[in-house]
Amino acid sequence: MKKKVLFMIAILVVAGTLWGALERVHPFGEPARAPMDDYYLQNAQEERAVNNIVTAIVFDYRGFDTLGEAAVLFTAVCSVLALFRKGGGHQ
Amino acid sequence: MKPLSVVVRTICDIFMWFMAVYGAYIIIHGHITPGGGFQGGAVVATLIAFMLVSHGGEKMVSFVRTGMYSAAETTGLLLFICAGFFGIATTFFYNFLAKQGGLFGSTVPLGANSGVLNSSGTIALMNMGVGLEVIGGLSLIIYFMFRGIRLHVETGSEETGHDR
Amino acid sequence: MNWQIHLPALVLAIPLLGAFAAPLAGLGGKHIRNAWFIFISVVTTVLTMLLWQKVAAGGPAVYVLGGQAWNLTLPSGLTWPIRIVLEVDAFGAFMAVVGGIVALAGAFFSLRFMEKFSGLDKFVSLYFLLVTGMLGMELTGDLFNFFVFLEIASVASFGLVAFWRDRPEAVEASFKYMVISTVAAMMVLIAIGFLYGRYNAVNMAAVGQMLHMGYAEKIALVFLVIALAMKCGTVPMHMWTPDAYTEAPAGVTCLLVGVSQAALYGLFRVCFSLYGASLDSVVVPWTIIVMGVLSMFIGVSMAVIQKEIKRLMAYHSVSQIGYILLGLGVGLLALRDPQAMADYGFTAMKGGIYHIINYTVYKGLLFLTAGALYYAAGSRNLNELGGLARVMPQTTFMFVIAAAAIAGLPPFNGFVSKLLIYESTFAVYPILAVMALVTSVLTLASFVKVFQTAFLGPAKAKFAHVTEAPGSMILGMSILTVVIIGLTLFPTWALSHLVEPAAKALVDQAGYIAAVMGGGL
Amino acid sequence: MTGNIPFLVVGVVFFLGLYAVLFERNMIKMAIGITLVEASANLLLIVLGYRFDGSIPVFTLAGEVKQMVLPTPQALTLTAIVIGLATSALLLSLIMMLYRHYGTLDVREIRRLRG
Repeated sequence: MKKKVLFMIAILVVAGTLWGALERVHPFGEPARAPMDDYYLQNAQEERAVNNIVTAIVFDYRGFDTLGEAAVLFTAVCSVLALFRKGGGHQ
Repeated sequence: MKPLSVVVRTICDIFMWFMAVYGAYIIIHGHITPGGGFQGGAVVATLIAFMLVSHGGEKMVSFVRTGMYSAAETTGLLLFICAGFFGIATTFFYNFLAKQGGLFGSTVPLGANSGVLNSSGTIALMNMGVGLEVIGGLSLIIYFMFRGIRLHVETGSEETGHDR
Repeated sequence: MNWQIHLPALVLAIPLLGAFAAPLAGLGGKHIRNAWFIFISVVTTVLTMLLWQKVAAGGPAVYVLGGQAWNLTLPSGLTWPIRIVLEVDAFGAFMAVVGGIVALAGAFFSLRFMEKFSGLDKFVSLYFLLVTGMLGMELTGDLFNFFVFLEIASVASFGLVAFWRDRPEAVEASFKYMVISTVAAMMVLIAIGFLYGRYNAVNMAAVGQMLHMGYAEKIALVFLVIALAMKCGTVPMHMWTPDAYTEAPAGVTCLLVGVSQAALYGLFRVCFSLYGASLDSVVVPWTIIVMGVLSMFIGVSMAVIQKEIKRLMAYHSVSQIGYILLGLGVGLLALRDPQAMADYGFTAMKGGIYHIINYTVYKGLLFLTAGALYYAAGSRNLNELGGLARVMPQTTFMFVIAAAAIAGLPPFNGFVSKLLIYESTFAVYPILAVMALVTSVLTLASFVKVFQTAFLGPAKAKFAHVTEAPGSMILGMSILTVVIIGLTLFPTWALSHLVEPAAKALVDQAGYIAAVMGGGL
Repeated sequence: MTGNIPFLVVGVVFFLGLYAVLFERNMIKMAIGITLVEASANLLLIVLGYRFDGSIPVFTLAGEVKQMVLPTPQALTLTAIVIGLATSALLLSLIMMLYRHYGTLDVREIRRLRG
């Protein structure tokens, strides 16, 4: 029990450190400057004829990431299928 | 898994098709409303999970044709990467359909509007590709993980490398 | 304008297409699938070499994915990139060539090695995805894209390590690797989040240009260094390395060596190109040096006592990673001091980078020869093996070459890179060079032991039926042997054409940034 | 100070996940820990992208919009979520496989590989 309490205190201390680091990133809710995101918000609709800015980023501006993400899902499917395949054994 | 009561089964039989249609809606309208291929695909793939929970494993295993889902997955992925390859006249992944007037080629008014379905170029195409892939992939994961529970009963052959 | 401008994207897209279409090829039967496997591997390797040639001739190559033009990194009037930019400088192209070579060798080897098992469509898909992940990490110029490729490589390697799923050890190794690797990847993501929050950019060059060392940046650096060191298997976090390398099929182990190099590449890209000049304290270089020395020493001392041949080699790879970390850590230490850089820093960097190609090639070859032994004799236990030189002369020959190279015997390529590392680290702290020498001696000792027990000695009746490994496996091994012999015969060419441009590109943070940001601002 | 509570939540969730990964003995709980770490990373990205009074970055039927929240973190999070899902599926499959081989979920008893 005592050990667990000590762990909790340690965790809170380290979490506080991370909190401190995050506070120095920028205050919550007030990003200091966001040139890239403002560019998307202002121009994506015109450039790519799309209403949903997030989709514009996911499939156009950062489309290659999404290809990679689809590849990760495909990888997981392949791995699960390989794990639970019906063993052919020695052909 | 054992089947649940008749009430649950009936409700599920009806509502899982609504789920499928709703998922398809999310996929197709990915460039207009919140959502997209992944989200819609995940919604459609819950159909298999519904089936597994309500009707039990036997029914699900007999219902699912893995070949079909594999085909959907591969088709979706190839559609996605080919949509990228077709743009290579400019750059790989170039959105060659947007604002060209043809398929998915109309423009949208700026600012808040009610949305144009036939817009956004390859974005819509890729949404559909990813949607197909996610439907196939997640259904296959659910199916194979369920079948994995019983795998040791089904198979006797071992694949342990070259030494045993 | 020609098709070569699209090379950086094609190098990633072709193996990805290969992976996605592998289920289709699998429908056509065994021969079509094998042909597809070899075809895509060869094409990928050729493309990486063309890319290297292009970069060597024309400087850093950039490629804007989905942009209006391939080189339009900054759309009109902007001072930050808005799209994913692939950026390949000499170091990245060098790493891609190394990765391409081991991928090809592993593919040829796996053809016969995996033949009798089921699920080979999945194997081919996963193999290509692993290749894609490795090459993607080495070619991308975008932090989040790096994370995505890191995940592709990780998830594919979990699947491949556990491919012999009826082997409890394989699944266990995969699970261990997965726990460590996923936590590491999430730490990378959190660090990327920090940098994104500070600078509103995820492009490495853009972040590198704006970076000012602060508290949040320091935490991000700590996260990145810890996570990537975990991924490449240095000592405090090396638990997964021997397990995963031992249990993966041999062709995959050969590729996993390349993947660990990609994580190492990420580590140095972060230290040199992302932080670079703003890295004002000596804490990070010394951390890397200490990790390197510990890896060298602990890795080799664990290796000496191993009984299983692949596990022994896996511990040696922990120790060899230590050499690379030592060399490049010394280079990082000298980064802010031009005098020190000229005196010993650049030599150390050359040694470290030369050791990357040497290590990948001979370690890949060693794992392949171990796989050939395992395939032919059906055992990996050194106490059981013996007298195999008579029946497997070609494998023995290649094993001797690789073992001599890893031990750093004078004419071989391992000697050159180790000599560069000894020379330069001696100038920093003689004890480092002494540790490296001791490690080298112990490496030699343990490979002499392997050679003697497995290949020499009286022929055992148990292995009377053993024959030489099949042709495609020999072909896979001989690709790597040819590379080793080439590097041995032409060390000066390799140093001046392969290694020196890579080392220069790694040091040149301004050049890396200018390739994307256009030198303006 | 108190306005930054979301950042504290990120830190707490991250280290709870890390605690579970490091000290739990049940593999399922380790898997939960890993998903917690993933959740904290996703939460961090979302939190970084929030702007006070910002609406979602979708123009369809948006009405009068003053400003929108940053869209990039949302796109990054979508990618990270799917990656996390893929990893969890594979992790659970591996645990199923381990359970079949060893007959236990206790990670201390799964140690054939050592030394």
